[in-house]
Amino acid sequence: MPIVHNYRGEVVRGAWMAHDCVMSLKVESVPVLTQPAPTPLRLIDDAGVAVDPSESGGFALPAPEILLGLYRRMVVARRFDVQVTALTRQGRLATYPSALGQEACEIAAVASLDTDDWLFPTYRDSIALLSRGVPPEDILASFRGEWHSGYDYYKHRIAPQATPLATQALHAVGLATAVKLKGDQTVALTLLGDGATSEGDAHEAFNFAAVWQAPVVFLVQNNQFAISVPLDKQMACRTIADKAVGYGMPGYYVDGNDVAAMYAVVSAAVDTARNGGGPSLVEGLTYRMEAHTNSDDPTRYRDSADVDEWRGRDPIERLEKYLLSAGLLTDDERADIAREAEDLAAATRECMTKTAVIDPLELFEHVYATPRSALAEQRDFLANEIAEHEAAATTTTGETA
Amino acid sequence: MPIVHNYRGEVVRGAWMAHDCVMSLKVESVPVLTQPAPTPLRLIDDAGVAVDPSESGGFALPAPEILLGLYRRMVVARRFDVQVTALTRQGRLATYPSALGQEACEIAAVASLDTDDWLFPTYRDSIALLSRGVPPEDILASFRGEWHSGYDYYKHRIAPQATPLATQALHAVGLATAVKLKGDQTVALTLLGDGATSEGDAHEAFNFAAVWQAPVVFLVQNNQFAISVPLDKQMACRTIADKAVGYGMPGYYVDGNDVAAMYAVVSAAVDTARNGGGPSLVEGLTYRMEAHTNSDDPTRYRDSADVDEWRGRDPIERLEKYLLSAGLLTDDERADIAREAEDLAAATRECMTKTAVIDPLELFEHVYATPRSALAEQRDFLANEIAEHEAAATTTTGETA
Amino acid sequence: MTAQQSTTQGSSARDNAEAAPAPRPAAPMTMAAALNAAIHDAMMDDPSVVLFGEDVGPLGGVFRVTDGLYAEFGETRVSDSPLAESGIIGTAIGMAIYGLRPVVEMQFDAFSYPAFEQIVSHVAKMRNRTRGKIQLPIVVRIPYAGDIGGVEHHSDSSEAYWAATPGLTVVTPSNPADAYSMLREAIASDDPVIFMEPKSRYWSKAELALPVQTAPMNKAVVIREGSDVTLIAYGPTVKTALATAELAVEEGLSVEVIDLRSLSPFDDETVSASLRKTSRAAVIHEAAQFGGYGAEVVARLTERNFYYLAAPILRITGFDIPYPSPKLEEFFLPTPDRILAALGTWEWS
Amino acid sequence: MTAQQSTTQGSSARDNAEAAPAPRPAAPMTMAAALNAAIHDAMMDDPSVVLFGEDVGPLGGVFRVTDGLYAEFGETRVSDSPLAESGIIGTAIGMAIYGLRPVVEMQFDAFSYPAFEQIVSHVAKMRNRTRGKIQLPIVVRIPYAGDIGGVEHHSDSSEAYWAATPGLTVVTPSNPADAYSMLREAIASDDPVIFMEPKSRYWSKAELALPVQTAPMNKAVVIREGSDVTLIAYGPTVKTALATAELAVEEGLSVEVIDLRSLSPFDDETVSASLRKTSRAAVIHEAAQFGGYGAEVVARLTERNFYYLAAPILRITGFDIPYPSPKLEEFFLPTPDRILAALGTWEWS
Ligand SMILES: Cc1ncc(C[n+]2csc(CCOP(=O)(O)OP(=O)(O)O)c2C)c(N)n1
Ligand SMILES: Cc1ncc(C[n+]2csc(CCOP(=O)(O)OP(=O)(O)O)c2C)c(N)n1
Ligand SMILES: [Mg+2]
Ligand SMILES: [Mg+2]
Repeated sequence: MPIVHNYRGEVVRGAWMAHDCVMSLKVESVPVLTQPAPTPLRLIDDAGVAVDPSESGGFALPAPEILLGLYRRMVVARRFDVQVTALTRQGRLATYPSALGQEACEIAAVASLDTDDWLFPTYRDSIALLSRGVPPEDILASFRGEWHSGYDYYKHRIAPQATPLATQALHAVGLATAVKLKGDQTVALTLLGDGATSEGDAHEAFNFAAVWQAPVVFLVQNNQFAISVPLDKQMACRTIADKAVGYGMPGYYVDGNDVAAMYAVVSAAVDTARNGGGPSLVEGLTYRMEAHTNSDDPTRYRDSADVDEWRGRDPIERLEKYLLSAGLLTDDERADIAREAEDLAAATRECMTKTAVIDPLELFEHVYATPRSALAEQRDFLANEIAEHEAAATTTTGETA
Repeated sequence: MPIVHNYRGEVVRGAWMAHDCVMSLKVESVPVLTQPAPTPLRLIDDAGVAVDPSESGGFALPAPEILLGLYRRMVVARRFDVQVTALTRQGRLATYPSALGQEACEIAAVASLDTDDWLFPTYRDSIALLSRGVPPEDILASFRGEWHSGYDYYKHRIAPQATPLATQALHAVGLATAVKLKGDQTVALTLLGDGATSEGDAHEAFNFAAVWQAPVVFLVQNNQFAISVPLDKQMACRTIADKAVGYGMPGYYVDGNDVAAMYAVVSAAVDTARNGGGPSLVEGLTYRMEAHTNSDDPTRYRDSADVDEWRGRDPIERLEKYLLSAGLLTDDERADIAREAEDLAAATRECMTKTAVIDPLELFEHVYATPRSALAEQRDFLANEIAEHEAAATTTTGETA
Repeated sequence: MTAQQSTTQGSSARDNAEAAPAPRPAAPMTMAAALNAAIHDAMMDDPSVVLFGEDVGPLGGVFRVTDGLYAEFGETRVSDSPLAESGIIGTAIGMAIYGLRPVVEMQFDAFSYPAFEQIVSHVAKMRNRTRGKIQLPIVVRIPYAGDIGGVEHHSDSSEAYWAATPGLTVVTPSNPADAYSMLREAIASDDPVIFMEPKSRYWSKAELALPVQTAPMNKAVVIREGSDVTLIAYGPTVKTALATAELAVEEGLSVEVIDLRSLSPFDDETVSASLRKTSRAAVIHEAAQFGGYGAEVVARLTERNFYYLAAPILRITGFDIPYPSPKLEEFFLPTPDRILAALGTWEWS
Repeated sequence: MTAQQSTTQGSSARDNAEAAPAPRPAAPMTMAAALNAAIHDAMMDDPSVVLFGEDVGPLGGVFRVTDGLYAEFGETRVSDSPLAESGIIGTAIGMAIYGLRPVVEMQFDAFSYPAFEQIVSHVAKMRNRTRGKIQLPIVVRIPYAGDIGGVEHHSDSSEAYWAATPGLTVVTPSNPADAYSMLREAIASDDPVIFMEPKSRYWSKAELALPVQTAPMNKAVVIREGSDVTLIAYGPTVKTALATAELAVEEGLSVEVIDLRSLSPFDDETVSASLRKTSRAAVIHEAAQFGGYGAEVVARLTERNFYYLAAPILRITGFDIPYPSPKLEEFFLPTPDRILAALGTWEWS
């Protein structure tokens, strides 16, 4: 375990990957990692076998009930994701970016947060919303094209799913800074993609967070693609966790398909933030199993062989193997989880049968808090137009009747 | 000297500060550094004494004639800088950002480049232009408010001095990439300030350069202030060189007031780039001795004590001490250098007596390569207006006569 | 903070803003000082108001508009941010979501461009995106326009970009009293406000007894009555318009001058009323003409008052070129002479 | 590269562009395919043309406009960049300084906003800044506008921002033939060109024998003759305008339709001539009306043709709100019905 001196002469014990360049790290709440970089931290291996503690960088395997909870949430989340993808293929949604294969990252993120904490997700992270309690119909409102976003942000403490890449990371840092100014205990966690880390906003977010020591966690889901662009065309450093060095915050390189490791590290990072230890960057190395969105064609840019290889590292199967071999998952339990998943899928299909009718005049309602006469005129104009069309329609039907 | 394995299993020997996180580094042309971070690399100490080779991170002290040349260029450059600052205080220029105290960085940068290489400077780097052969009147054109920029870019291979922070770093990367695509041997060097590294453009420039392995050198002059904002409000990592880690390029942390070290490191980085070794980030730790610009008041945000302390680390005095003690600087030589400096100062004052008359109609000439009738109309309008005013003026004089 | 508090973000601040401090004795005050007082008083009244940006702390801003606030309110409420405009706006958004009311500064308006995405895609759209559930009471202070002998990038006029963006409120004062009153109102507003400060007027003085309250910030004001022609100006060109009106007297021309104050929304009522009275109008701004804000002024006024117009509405503006260097800006800026000459091109039957 | 070569950057490319390949047999072709062919042919003719951006390589772009170019020209001339728009424009500037002619893509126009500073402060101003010594022959391709059922940020119309920026040339084709011809001309131009591609027209087809050369890209074209009213459209709304003209026939209204093609510069000659003939005009665009491009069209046409106008020039545009979600965009977009209704509001004496 590397020991280095920072320029104040203090001994600093480093975090995963970012070792000897980290000075803002509060070690109390962050277990010390000992594995040689850059093998990602893993607590349960591909075969579903628990990693020897000496290899687990000081992170303990989460308790059985936690693992069971993570398993349940992943299974349910995947069922939802698969269901929505199917509905999208049927043309029932405008678009849906699937998180298939990334359940460990998404669920670990949500499971690490308290109810008062805030989540800043992207278009990719619908299952994180689901797992934090957002009803399917509210999640799907935007993908169905009903409105740009459709859930209760303050109730769930979840910001709107961001589309402009990396922009939400700055919002998370701002919120976390406000928390600090007010002396609250809340933590903000933001999800980013590997590609998004190339945007200037990611850099500014990392840097503001470190300078302001904001209680924020940056969880980068490295699914190895930005639409069609592979990681090696995105960056030249070894891992995304390396980037933490340049901000003076701890960087963690974690097996993103091992929900046990993801949960252990993200919770530690959340604790660090909550306890005044400042921001952390966690990289979950995973893989995007589906197309970028339904309108994408991955065969143009990647081998199905790679996809198959990663299917073998499935985060759910891996944990399932472990739970079974450890005798922690009973058949009743599995049946119960399966039932919950199917009920959710049914509910999701069900909600798609109801088309939320949105009054087009609402288009003018929320642009400003302060009413504007010009907008009122335009609303009245549209109201008139609609009325006339309806009138025309009825007369025509009248005629044809 | 640290040895690490990158994730391809290759052994990678690292560079200053950025040790074990660097994988794209071509070591052949970069001496290996052994000093413990984060003492900046130094070849001649504050007292003007050469550092013991075992302490010099493998960098050799430049040859006497090179040191003498660097000394001459620094003295001459400072004389120019001081002269222009004086002229600005007299209100003869719109503004002038002085580089007083930063001569080692500025001159080392220019001295490390071949004539075919490109320099991408900022408003701060007028003495770098001077040292690369740009005539005083051409440098001052912009600060006198005659035109936005006033020299021959392709002759000197110097881009316009950039004002929007960090934007020029991307231009340098683009030019360097074009060089690579064409198979040329040119290198691009860009100057940045410590504050500019916080901008998203700096991040994008570092990352594009590393991914594209562009022949570019980023020289950050860490003068410890962004106008009034000190470094500790700008970043939380130990040094700016740390930032190189997150891009997979070598980062060098150098005493920016030791021109010998700056020259040794920057030349090595330029060689690396020229030999296909990709980009490097060099931090020169220095201090801004003057106000940010003439319109700034540093007493509002920093102690004169700090300024005095740094005056004691003056880059010119330091090298002078060394040269004298080493018997490399004769009285004749000094007199000759002083004469050159005074001649330049005189020439600079002289050029200020000539006011370049710029035809206001030129305002319409360069906006587009393709002529526009609307702009022609506007030019004619202004021409008319000017003619009428002159006519009016002459009649008035006529009357009063 | 609880959802309860969150959803009621701002309203409390508005109440506070109304509970203004006791009047102080009148004193001559520059626009810069009036802006400083407005921020100061808002921070006194409302603990959720925070201030940050580049050099706004100990230095007090490059124009000294935030002078003394760091000393008075301390690091937690007034801070120098890292040097990144997108970061400044992006973090302000997060703070606003949590219930703060950030007042941020873009040092010069050409330096607001790195923040363009955060402003246009989030500040402007967040409220609409969330069906009113999240509002962003952010004030973005932008020193703009030229006539200060500034080098390149220091004299841009970016108002056309912001005014063209639905979701933004864009206002600009032309005098110290409005500077104070409008900035107080902007900070108290639950809508994000782009607050454009005319650099060349920072040192203009007026006798003020604070807290002064002028017309609502979304209203245009007729600042000089006239009968022959309406000059429509805002920010730095209001002074030019008034000077023109003076000059016009000699030529027997009665000029009405309107200070728009609010660029978005546009006060159709006030301006159309004046236009219907005079039947002639010209709009004056520093920014280039093509696609500039004046185009909207001409277009909407012509649409609404076509049959009242005796002549086309003129635009007297900067040329369609980048803002010139200091020694040439005099040729670029609209002058009273140029404006009078333009009015002379009308057929005056 | 020598200063000699550098200072003559571009001209060689222009010559090359003129030496166009031999005509190919006519074939039905989508606008996307025509754009693809234009880039392909330009790269064939001029080795200094390079293409990069997000997903433009092996994927061929999210709209497949660059399909096959990576395979044909290889990594050195066609490459996927890291995901950063400011980086894309900023590096294109450096490449252009060295004599290349970069063609870059902003994946959707809301995603050009991170590059706003590089475009407005450098791409637009470099030539003027350097008194013509450095020119930037860069083409920035921007898929814009809506009507494709896109989620938020995927249907913006950003033309007003670019058109308001001196130094930029802004053009937009409405059909496959123009798409090919104008993109070839844009790539050959020594000025930076913002090339706006109407997404909703990508799949519109036409019979083309390449290389096709249409009117110069800075010219507007009367695409349908009429005598009663002039409809001014561009990009996605040209189709709408033509449909309106058809519908109008039944109402005995003879509608002339102009496809602007060039937003900056604006072709005053062609448009004013039409307006003086019909004495009535309306401009149609998707973008919000307030501060939109239509304002400039109305303002300059009114200034130049006031005494020829029988009625105010109308703007039929999107509302002053952010672009709506897919299920509501139909209410936002100008339709032939809405346009006809607007024309009906005129007094037709
Ligand atoms: C600023 C910006 N530029 C471009 C896009 C278009 N875009 C949407 S997703 C995407 C790829 C993002 O990749 P990554 O960050 O790895 O996230 P992932 O989709 O893999 O989850 C791109 C380029 C965007 N949404 N925002
Ligand atoms: C994008 C942008 N934002 C703000 C400014 C205003 N500004 C000019 S210099 C400066 C400080 C720059 O500090 P640093 O990068 O350390 O360079 P130095 O002046 O110390 O050489 C600032 C904020 C600018 N020029 N560009
Ligand atoms: Mg990805
Ligand atoms: Mg500095």
